[in-house]
Amino acid sequence: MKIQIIAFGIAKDIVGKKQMTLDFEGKSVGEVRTCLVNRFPEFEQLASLRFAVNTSYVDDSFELTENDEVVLIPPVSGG
Amino acid sequence: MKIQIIAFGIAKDIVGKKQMTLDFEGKSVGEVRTCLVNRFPEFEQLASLRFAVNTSYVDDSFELTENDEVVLIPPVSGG
Amino acid sequence: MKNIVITSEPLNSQLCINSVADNGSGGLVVFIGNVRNKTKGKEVKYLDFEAYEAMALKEMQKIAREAIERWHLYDMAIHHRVGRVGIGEAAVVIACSSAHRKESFKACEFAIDTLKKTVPIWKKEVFEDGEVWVSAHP
Amino acid sequence: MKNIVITSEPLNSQLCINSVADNGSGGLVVFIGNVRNKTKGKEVKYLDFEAYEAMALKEMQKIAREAIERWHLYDMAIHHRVGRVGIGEAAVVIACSSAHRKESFKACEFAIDTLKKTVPIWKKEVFEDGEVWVSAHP
Repeated sequence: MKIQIIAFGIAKDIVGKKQMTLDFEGKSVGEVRTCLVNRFPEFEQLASLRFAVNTSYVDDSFELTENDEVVLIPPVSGG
Repeated sequence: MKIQIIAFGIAKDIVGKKQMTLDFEGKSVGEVRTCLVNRFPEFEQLASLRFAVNTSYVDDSFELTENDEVVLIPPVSGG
Repeated sequence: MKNIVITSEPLNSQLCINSVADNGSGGLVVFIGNVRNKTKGKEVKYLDFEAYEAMALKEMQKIAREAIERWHLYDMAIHHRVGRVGIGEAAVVIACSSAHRKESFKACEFAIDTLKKTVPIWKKEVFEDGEVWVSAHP
Repeated sequence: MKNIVITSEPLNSQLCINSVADNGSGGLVVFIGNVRNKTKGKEVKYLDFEAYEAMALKEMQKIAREAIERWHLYDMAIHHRVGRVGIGEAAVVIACSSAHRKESFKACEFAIDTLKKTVPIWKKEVFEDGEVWVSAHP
Protein backbone atom coordinates (compact mmCIF):
# COMPACT_ATOMS: atom_id res chain seq x y z
CA MET A 1 0.00 0.00 0.00
CA LYS A 2 1.18 3.51 -0.75
CA ILE A 3 0.94 6.23 1.91
CA GLN A 4 2.29 9.73 2.37
CA ILE A 5 4.83 10.22 5.16
CA ILE A 6 5.34 13.62 6.77
CA ALA A 7 8.32 13.97 9.07
CA PHE A 8 9.16 16.50 11.81
CA GLY A 9 12.20 17.20 13.96
CA ILE A 10 14.87 14.53 13.93
CA ALA A 11 12.60 12.23 11.88
CA LYS A 12 12.90 14.69 9.01
CA ASP A 13 16.70 14.56 9.30
CA ILE A 14 16.62 10.74 9.30
CA VAL A 15 14.47 10.31 6.21
CA GLY A 16 16.23 13.26 4.57
CA LYS A 17 13.10 15.18 3.65
CA LYS A 18 9.85 16.56 5.03
CA GLN A 19 7.57 14.48 2.85
CA MET A 20 7.85 11.18 0.97
CA THR A 21 5.72 8.41 -0.47
CA LEU A 22 6.13 5.04 1.29
CA ASP A 23 5.20 1.77 -0.36
CA PHE A 24 4.97 -0.91 2.35
CA GLU A 25 3.73 -4.44 2.96
CA GLY A 26 0.52 -4.63 5.01
CA LYS A 27 -1.93 -2.00 6.21
CA SER A 28 -1.30 -1.18 9.89
CA VAL A 29 0.78 1.57 11.44
CA GLY A 30 2.89 -1.17 13.05
CA GLU A 31 3.85 -2.37 9.60
CA VAL A 32 4.76 1.17 8.59
CA ARG A 33 7.02 1.26 11.64
CA THR A 34 8.73 -2.01 10.65
CA CYS A 35 9.25 -0.81 7.08
CA LEU A 36 10.71 2.53 8.25
CA VAL A 37 13.07 0.92 10.78
CA ASN A 38 14.34 -1.48 8.12
CA ARG A 39 14.92 1.31 5.65
CA PHE A 40 16.28 3.85 8.18
CA PRO A 41 17.93 1.95 11.06
CA GLU A 42 18.57 5.25 12.87
CA PHE A 43 14.90 5.24 13.95
CA GLU A 44 15.74 2.43 16.35
CA GLN A 45 18.04 4.73 18.29
CA LEU A 46 15.30 7.24 19.10
CA ALA A 47 13.79 7.33 22.60
CA SER A 48 10.39 6.85 20.93
CA LEU A 49 8.61 7.14 17.61
CA ARG A 50 4.89 7.82 17.52
CA PHE A 51 2.53 8.26 14.59
CA ALA A 52 -0.38 10.61 13.93
CA VAL A 53 -3.19 10.49 11.41
CA ASN A 54 -5.58 13.43 11.02
CA THR A 55 -3.84 15.35 13.84
CA SER A 56 -4.41 12.54 16.36
CA TYR A 57 -1.99 10.02 17.82
CA VAL A 58 -2.69 6.48 16.56
CA ASP A 59 -1.24 3.24 17.90
CA ASP A 60 0.41 0.42 15.98
CA SER A 61 -2.84 -1.46 15.38
CA PHE A 62 -4.42 1.47 13.50
CA GLU A 63 -5.36 0.45 9.94
CA LEU A 64 -4.48 2.77 7.09
CA THR A 65 -6.14 3.45 3.76
CA GLU A 66 -4.33 4.01 0.46
CA ASN A 67 -2.85 7.53 0.28
CA ASP A 68 -3.35 8.30 3.98
CA GLU A 69 -1.07 10.94 5.41
CA VAL A 70 0.94 9.54 8.31
CA VAL A 71 2.93 11.95 10.45
CA LEU A 72 6.10 10.78 12.20
CA ILE A 73 6.35 12.11 15.76
CA PRO A 74 9.81 11.65 17.29
CA PRO A 75 10.21 12.48 21.03
CA VAL A 76 8.59 15.88 21.60
CA SER A 77 10.52 18.61 23.42
CA GLY A 78 8.35 21.70 23.56
CA GLY A 79 8.16 24.11 26.47
CA MET B 1 4.71 50.71 83.71
CA LYS B 2 4.09 53.10 80.82
CA ILE B 3 4.50 51.94 77.23
CA GLN B 4 3.58 53.26 73.80
CA ILE B 5 0.93 51.32 71.89
CA ILE B 6 0.73 51.49 68.09
CA ALA B 7 -2.36 49.98 66.49
CA PHE B 8 -3.06 48.80 62.94
CA GLY B 9 -6.13 47.60 61.07
CA ILE B 10 -9.11 46.77 63.23
CA ALA B 11 -7.01 47.28 66.39
CA LYS B 12 -6.77 50.95 65.51
CA ASP B 13 -10.57 51.12 65.18
CA ILE B 14 -10.98 49.39 68.56
CA VAL B 15 -8.67 51.66 70.54
CA GLY B 16 -9.91 54.65 68.54
CA LYS B 17 -6.49 55.93 67.54
CA LYS B 18 -3.22 54.92 65.93
CA GLN B 19 -1.06 55.62 68.97
CA MET B 20 -1.63 55.82 72.71
CA THR B 21 0.23 55.60 76.00
CA LEU B 22 -0.76 52.61 78.14
CA ASP B 23 -0.15 52.51 81.89
CA PHE B 24 -0.48 48.88 83.01
CA GLU B 25 0.25 46.59 85.97
CA GLY B 26 3.24 44.27 85.44
CA LYS B 27 5.92 44.08 82.75
CA SER B 28 5.13 41.27 80.32
CA VAL B 29 3.32 41.39 76.97
CA GLY B 30 0.75 39.01 78.48
CA GLU B 31 -0.07 41.63 81.07
CA VAL B 32 -0.45 44.24 78.32
CA ARG B 33 -2.90 41.87 76.65
CA THR B 34 -4.95 41.51 79.87
CA CYS B 35 -5.02 45.24 80.38
CA LEU B 36 -6.14 45.89 76.78
CA VAL B 37 -8.86 43.23 76.83
CA ASN B 38 -10.23 44.67 80.09
CA ARG B 39 -10.27 48.16 78.72
CA PHE B 40 -11.46 47.25 75.19
CA PRO B 41 -13.58 44.05 75.41
CA GLU B 42 -13.89 44.00 71.60
CA PHE B 43 -10.35 42.59 71.43
CA GLU B 44 -11.74 39.31 72.74
CA GLN B 45 -13.84 38.91 69.62
CA LEU B 46 -10.85 38.97 67.26
CA ALA B 47 -9.60 35.72 65.70
CA SER B 48 -6.17 36.56 67.15
CA LEU B 49 -4.14 39.40 68.59
CA ARG B 50 -0.37 39.34 68.32
CA PHE B 51 2.24 41.83 69.49
CA ALA B 52 5.46 43.09 67.95
CA VAL B 53 8.41 44.91 69.45
CA ASN B 54 11.16 46.27 67.22
CA THR B 55 9.50 44.86 64.07
CA SER B 56 9.50 41.29 65.44
CA TYR B 57 6.69 39.17 66.80
CA VAL B 58 7.01 38.62 70.57
CA ASP B 59 5.06 36.18 72.71
CA ASP B 60 3.18 36.83 75.92
CA SER B 61 6.20 36.10 78.14
CA PHE B 62 8.30 38.87 76.54
CA GLU B 63 9.36 41.43 79.17
CA LEU B 64 9.00 45.10 78.36
CA THR B 65 10.97 48.15 79.42
CA GLU B 66 9.50 51.55 80.30
CA ASN B 67 8.51 53.47 77.15
CA ASP B 68 8.84 50.49 74.80
CA GLU B 69 6.81 50.69 71.60
CA VAL B 70 4.43 47.74 71.36
CA VAL B 71 2.62 47.19 68.08
CA LEU B 72 -0.80 45.51 68.07
CA ILE B 73 -1.13 42.99 65.23
CA PRO B 74 -4.73 41.87 64.65
CA PRO B 75 -5.28 38.97 62.16
CA VAL B 76 -3.29 39.80 59.03
CA SER B 77 -4.98 39.65 55.61
CA GLY B 78 -2.46 40.64 52.98
CA GLY B 79 -2.18 39.12 49.51
CA MET C 1 16.66 43.76 48.91
CA LYS C 2 15.43 45.60 45.83
CA ASN C 3 13.08 42.69 45.02
CA ILE C 4 10.93 43.22 48.10
CA VAL C 5 8.59 46.12 47.51
CA ILE C 6 5.62 47.78 49.21
CA THR C 7 4.08 50.54 47.15
CA SER C 8 0.89 52.55 46.76
CA GLU C 9 1.41 52.66 42.98
CA PRO C 10 -0.23 50.06 40.68
CA LEU C 11 1.89 46.90 40.50
CA ASN C 12 3.69 46.09 37.27
CA SER C 13 3.86 42.30 37.04
CA GLN C 14 6.26 42.48 34.10
CA LEU C 15 8.71 44.47 36.22
CA CYS C 16 8.46 41.89 39.00
CA ILE C 17 9.01 39.04 36.49
CA ASN C 18 11.98 40.78 34.88
CA SER C 19 13.64 41.28 38.26
CA VAL C 20 14.01 37.50 38.73
CA ALA C 21 14.62 36.50 35.11
CA ASP C 22 18.13 35.31 34.55
CA ASN C 23 19.86 33.82 31.51
CA GLY C 24 20.48 30.66 33.49
CA SER C 25 16.91 30.11 34.65
CA GLY C 26 14.60 27.82 32.74
CA GLY C 27 11.48 27.95 34.87
CA LEU C 28 9.78 31.04 36.15
CA VAL C 29 6.57 30.94 38.19
CA VAL C 30 4.47 33.97 39.02
CA PHE C 31 1.52 34.40 41.36
CA ILE C 32 -0.74 37.42 40.93
CA GLY C 33 -3.41 38.11 43.53
CA ASN C 34 -6.10 40.26 41.98
CA VAL C 35 -8.88 42.07 43.79
CA ARG C 36 -12.16 40.23 43.31
CA ASN C 37 -15.43 41.98 42.53
CA LYS C 38 -17.39 39.93 45.05
CA THR C 39 -16.97 38.40 48.47
CA LYS C 40 -19.56 35.85 49.62
CA GLY C 41 -21.83 37.06 46.83
CA LYS C 42 -21.66 40.69 47.93
CA GLU C 43 -20.38 43.36 45.52
CA VAL C 44 -17.06 44.93 46.58
CA LYS C 45 -16.35 48.54 45.57
CA TYR C 46 -12.61 48.44 46.27
CA LEU C 47 -10.08 47.27 48.87
CA ASP C 48 -8.01 49.38 51.18
CA PHE C 49 -4.68 47.90 52.33
CA GLU C 50 -2.74 49.07 55.37
CA ALA C 51 0.77 47.85 56.19
CA TYR C 52 3.07 48.05 59.18
CA GLU C 53 5.66 48.73 56.55
CA ALA C 54 9.01 48.27 58.33
CA MET C 55 7.95 44.91 59.74
CA ALA C 56 6.07 43.81 56.60
CA LEU C 57 9.21 44.35 54.50
CA LYS C 58 11.22 42.37 57.03
CA GLU C 59 8.75 39.46 57.02
CA MET C 60 8.60 39.48 53.19
CA GLN C 61 12.39 39.35 53.08
CA LYS C 62 12.36 36.41 55.48
CA ILE C 63 9.95 34.55 53.17
CA ALA C 64 12.07 35.22 50.08
CA ARG C 65 15.28 34.23 51.85
CA GLU C 66 13.79 30.99 53.16
CA ALA C 67 12.27 30.10 49.76
CA ILE C 68 15.52 30.80 47.89
CA GLU C 69 17.46 28.60 50.28
CA ARG C 70 14.95 25.76 50.55
CA TRP C 71 14.26 25.35 46.83
CA HIS C 72 17.62 26.57 45.48
CA LEU C 73 15.99 29.42 43.57
CA TYR C 74 17.91 31.89 41.47
CA ASP C 75 15.77 34.63 42.90
CA MET C 76 12.38 35.67 44.28
CA ALA C 77 10.59 39.01 44.14
CA ILE C 78 7.55 40.02 46.22
CA HIS C 79 5.66 43.22 45.41
CA HIS C 80 2.70 44.23 47.58
CA ARG C 81 0.41 47.15 47.03
CA VAL C 82 -1.07 49.31 49.80
CA GLY C 83 -3.78 51.96 49.92
CA ARG C 84 -6.87 51.83 47.77
CA VAL C 85 -6.83 49.01 45.17
CA GLY C 86 -9.58 48.73 42.59
CA ILE C 87 -11.42 45.64 41.32
CA GLY C 88 -9.29 43.55 38.96
CA GLU C 89 -6.07 45.27 40.03
CA ALA C 90 -3.20 43.29 41.54
CA ALA C 91 -2.71 43.45 45.30
CA VAL C 92 0.35 41.19 45.26
CA VAL C 93 2.77 39.79 42.69
CA ILE C 94 5.30 37.08 43.56
CA ALA C 95 7.79 35.82 40.97
CA CYS C 96 10.57 33.28 41.29
CA SER C 97 13.01 31.51 39.02
CA SER C 98 14.93 28.26 39.23
CA ALA C 99 16.73 25.81 37.00
CA HIS C 100 13.86 23.34 37.31
CA ARG C 101 10.22 24.31 37.27
CA LYS C 102 9.01 22.04 40.08
CA GLU C 103 11.02 24.06 42.62
CA SER C 104 9.59 27.37 41.42
CA PHE C 105 6.01 26.11 41.69
CA LYS C 106 6.56 24.92 45.26
CA ALA C 107 8.45 28.05 46.32
CA CYS C 108 5.88 30.44 44.86
CA GLU C 109 2.99 28.66 46.57
CA PHE C 110 4.91 28.59 49.88
CA ALA C 111 5.56 32.33 49.58
CA ILE C 112 1.94 33.38 49.08
CA ASP C 113 0.69 30.93 51.76
CA THR C 114 3.23 32.26 54.27
CA LEU C 115 2.68 35.91 53.35
CA LYS C 116 -1.00 35.53 54.17
CA LYS C 117 -0.13 34.21 57.63
CA THR C 118 2.83 36.29 58.80
CA VAL C 119 3.16 39.61 56.95
CA PRO C 120 1.55 42.51 58.86
CA ILE C 121 -0.69 43.85 56.11
CA TRP C 122 -4.43 44.29 56.54
CA LYS C 123 -7.16 44.65 53.98
CA LYS C 124 -10.51 46.30 54.38
CA GLU C 125 -13.30 45.46 51.95
CA VAL C 126 -15.34 48.50 51.09
CA PHE C 127 -18.96 47.88 50.09
CA GLU C 128 -21.73 50.24 49.00
CA ASP C 129 -23.12 50.15 52.56
CA GLY C 130 -20.11 49.75 54.83
CA GLU C 131 -16.66 48.25 55.26
CA VAL C 132 -15.08 45.21 56.90
CA TRP C 133 -11.54 44.28 57.99
CA VAL C 134 -10.98 40.91 56.30
CA SER C 135 -10.44 37.86 58.57
CA ALA C 136 -10.47 39.95 61.75
CA HIS C 137 -13.17 37.83 63.39
CA PRO C 138 -13.33 34.05 63.57
CA MET D 1 -9.82 29.17 21.24
CA LYS D 2 -8.13 32.56 21.11
CA ASN D 3 -6.12 31.69 24.24
CA ILE D 4 -4.16 28.93 22.51
CA VAL D 5 -1.42 30.44 20.40
CA ILE D 6 1.60 29.29 18.38
CA THR D 7 3.63 32.16 17.00
CA SER D 8 7.06 32.99 15.65
CA GLU D 9 6.86 36.47 17.25
CA PRO D 10 8.34 37.12 20.71
CA LEU D 11 5.86 36.13 23.44
CA ASN D 12 4.24 38.86 25.49
CA SER D 13 3.59 37.38 28.95
CA GLN D 14 1.46 40.37 29.95
CA LEU D 15 -0.87 39.69 27.03
CA CYS D 16 -1.16 36.05 28.06
CA ILE D 17 -1.87 37.07 31.69
CA ASN D 18 -4.47 39.65 30.65
CA SER D 19 -6.30 37.09 28.54
CA VAL D 20 -7.19 35.03 31.65
CA ALA D 21 -7.64 37.86 34.15
CA ASP D 22 -11.24 38.24 35.18
CA ASN D 23 -12.90 40.48 37.73
CA GLY D 24 -14.08 37.39 39.57
CA SER D 25 -10.71 35.68 39.81
CA GLY D 26 -8.57 36.08 42.90
CA GLY D 27 -5.62 33.86 42.05
CA LEU D 28 -3.63 33.90 38.85
CA VAL D 29 -0.63 31.63 38.28
CA VAL D 30 1.78 31.98 35.38
CA PHE D 31 4.56 29.73 34.14
CA ILE D 32 7.22 31.16 31.84
CA GLY D 33 9.73 28.84 30.23
CA ASN D 34 12.80 30.82 29.25
CA VAL D 35 15.63 29.66 27.02
CA ARG D 36 18.68 28.85 29.13
CA ASN D 37 22.18 29.89 28.18
CA LYS D 38 23.67 26.49 28.98
CA THR D 39 22.77 22.83 28.73
CA LYS D 40 24.90 20.34 30.65
CA GLY D 41 27.54 23.04 31.03
CA LYS D 42 27.75 23.72 27.30
CA GLU D 43 27.02 27.21 25.94
CA VAL D 44 23.85 27.40 23.82
CA LYS D 45 23.68 30.01 21.02
CA TYR D 46 19.91 29.82 20.52
CA LEU D 47 17.06 27.33 20.19
CA ASP D 48 15.10 26.50 17.10
CA PHE D 49 11.53 25.26 17.63
CA GLU D 50 9.51 23.35 15.05
CA ALA D 51 5.82 22.52 15.49
CA TYR D 52 3.33 20.28 13.76
CA GLU D 53 1.07 23.25 14.16
CA ALA D 54 -2.44 21.89 13.49
CA MET D 55 -1.92 19.00 15.90
CA ALA D 56 0.04 21.04 18.46
CA LEU D 57 -2.83 23.55 18.72
CA LYS D 58 -5.28 20.69 19.15
CA GLU D 59 -3.19 19.08 21.92
CA MET D 60 -2.73 22.45 23.67
CA GLN D 61 -6.49 22.98 23.54
CA LYS D 62 -7.02 19.54 25.06
CA ILE D 63 -4.70 20.42 27.95
CA ALA D 64 -6.47 23.74 28.61
CA ARG D 65 -9.90 22.14 28.42
CA GLU D 66 -8.94 19.34 30.81
CA ALA D 67 -7.29 21.74 33.27
CA ILE D 68 -10.27 24.12 33.25
CA GLU D 69 -12.66 21.28 33.95
CA ARG D 70 -10.55 19.45 36.54
CA TRP D 71 -9.61 22.48 38.66
CA HIS D 72 -12.68 24.65 37.95
CA LEU D 73 -10.58 27.40 36.44
CA TYR D 74 -12.00 30.59 35.04
CA ASP D 75 -9.62 30.29 32.13
CA MET D 76 -6.24 29.11 30.85
CA ALA D 77 -4.03 30.49 28.09
CA ILE D 78 -1.06 28.72 26.49
CA HIS D 79 1.28 30.63 24.16
CA HIS D 80 4.15 28.76 22.50
CA ARG D 81 6.83 30.27 20.34
CA VAL D 82 8.35 28.60 17.27
CA GLY D 83 11.35 29.33 15.08
CA ARG D 84 14.56 30.76 16.41
CA VAL D 85 14.36 31.80 20.09
CA GLY D 86 17.27 33.61 21.73
CA ILE D 87 18.79 33.10 25.19
CA GLY D 88 16.61 34.55 27.96
CA GLU D 89 13.56 34.79 25.69
CA ALA D 90 10.34 32.94 26.54
CA ALA D 91 9.58 29.74 24.65
CA VAL D 92 6.28 29.17 26.43
CA VAL D 93 3.91 31.12 28.67
CA ILE D 94 0.99 29.47 30.48
CA ALA D 95 -1.43 31.51 32.58
CA CYS D 96 -4.53 30.44 34.48
CA SER D 97 -7.00 31.97 36.88
CA SER D 98 -9.32 30.57 39.51
CA ALA D 99 -11.26 31.67 42.57
CA HIS D 100 -8.75 29.92 44.84
CA ARG D 101 -5.02 29.95 44.29
CA LYS D 102 -4.33 26.27 45.09
CA GLU D 103 -6.26 25.20 41.99
CA SER D 104 -4.34 27.56 39.72
CA PHE D 105 -0.97 26.30 40.99
CA LYS D 106 -1.96 22.68 40.36
CA ALA D 107 -3.50 23.38 36.96
CA CYS D 108 -0.53 25.41 35.71
CA GLU D 109 1.96 22.73 36.71
CA PHE D 110 -0.21 20.02 35.12
CA ALA D 111 -0.34 22.05 31.89
CA ILE D 112 3.41 22.48 31.46
CA ASP D 113 4.11 18.85 32.52
CA THR D 114 1.58 17.55 29.98
CA LEU D 115 2.66 19.93 27.21
CA LYS D 116 6.18 18.56 27.46
CA LYS D 117 4.87 15.01 26.96
CA THR D 118 2.13 15.31 24.36
CA VAL D 119 2.37 18.46 22.24
CA PRO D 120 4.17 17.87 18.91
CA ILE D 121 6.77 20.61 19.17
CA TRP D 122 10.50 19.95 18.85
CA LYS D 123 13.43 22.01 19.93
CA LYS D 124 16.91 21.97 18.53
CA GLU D 125 19.77 23.36 20.60
CA VAL D 126 22.24 25.23 18.46
CA PHE D 127 25.83 25.37 19.73
CA GLU D 128 28.94 27.04 18.37
CA ASP D 129 30.01 23.68 16.93
CA GLY D 130 26.80 21.89 15.97
CA GLU D 131 23.18 21.27 16.87
CA VAL D 132 21.10 18.67 18.71
CA TRP D 133 17.38 17.74 18.73
CA VAL D 134 16.56 17.77 22.45
CA SER D 135 15.44 14.47 24.07
CA ALA D 136 15.49 12.59 20.75
CA HIS D 137 17.77 9.87 22.08
CA PRO D 138 17.43 7.96 25.35
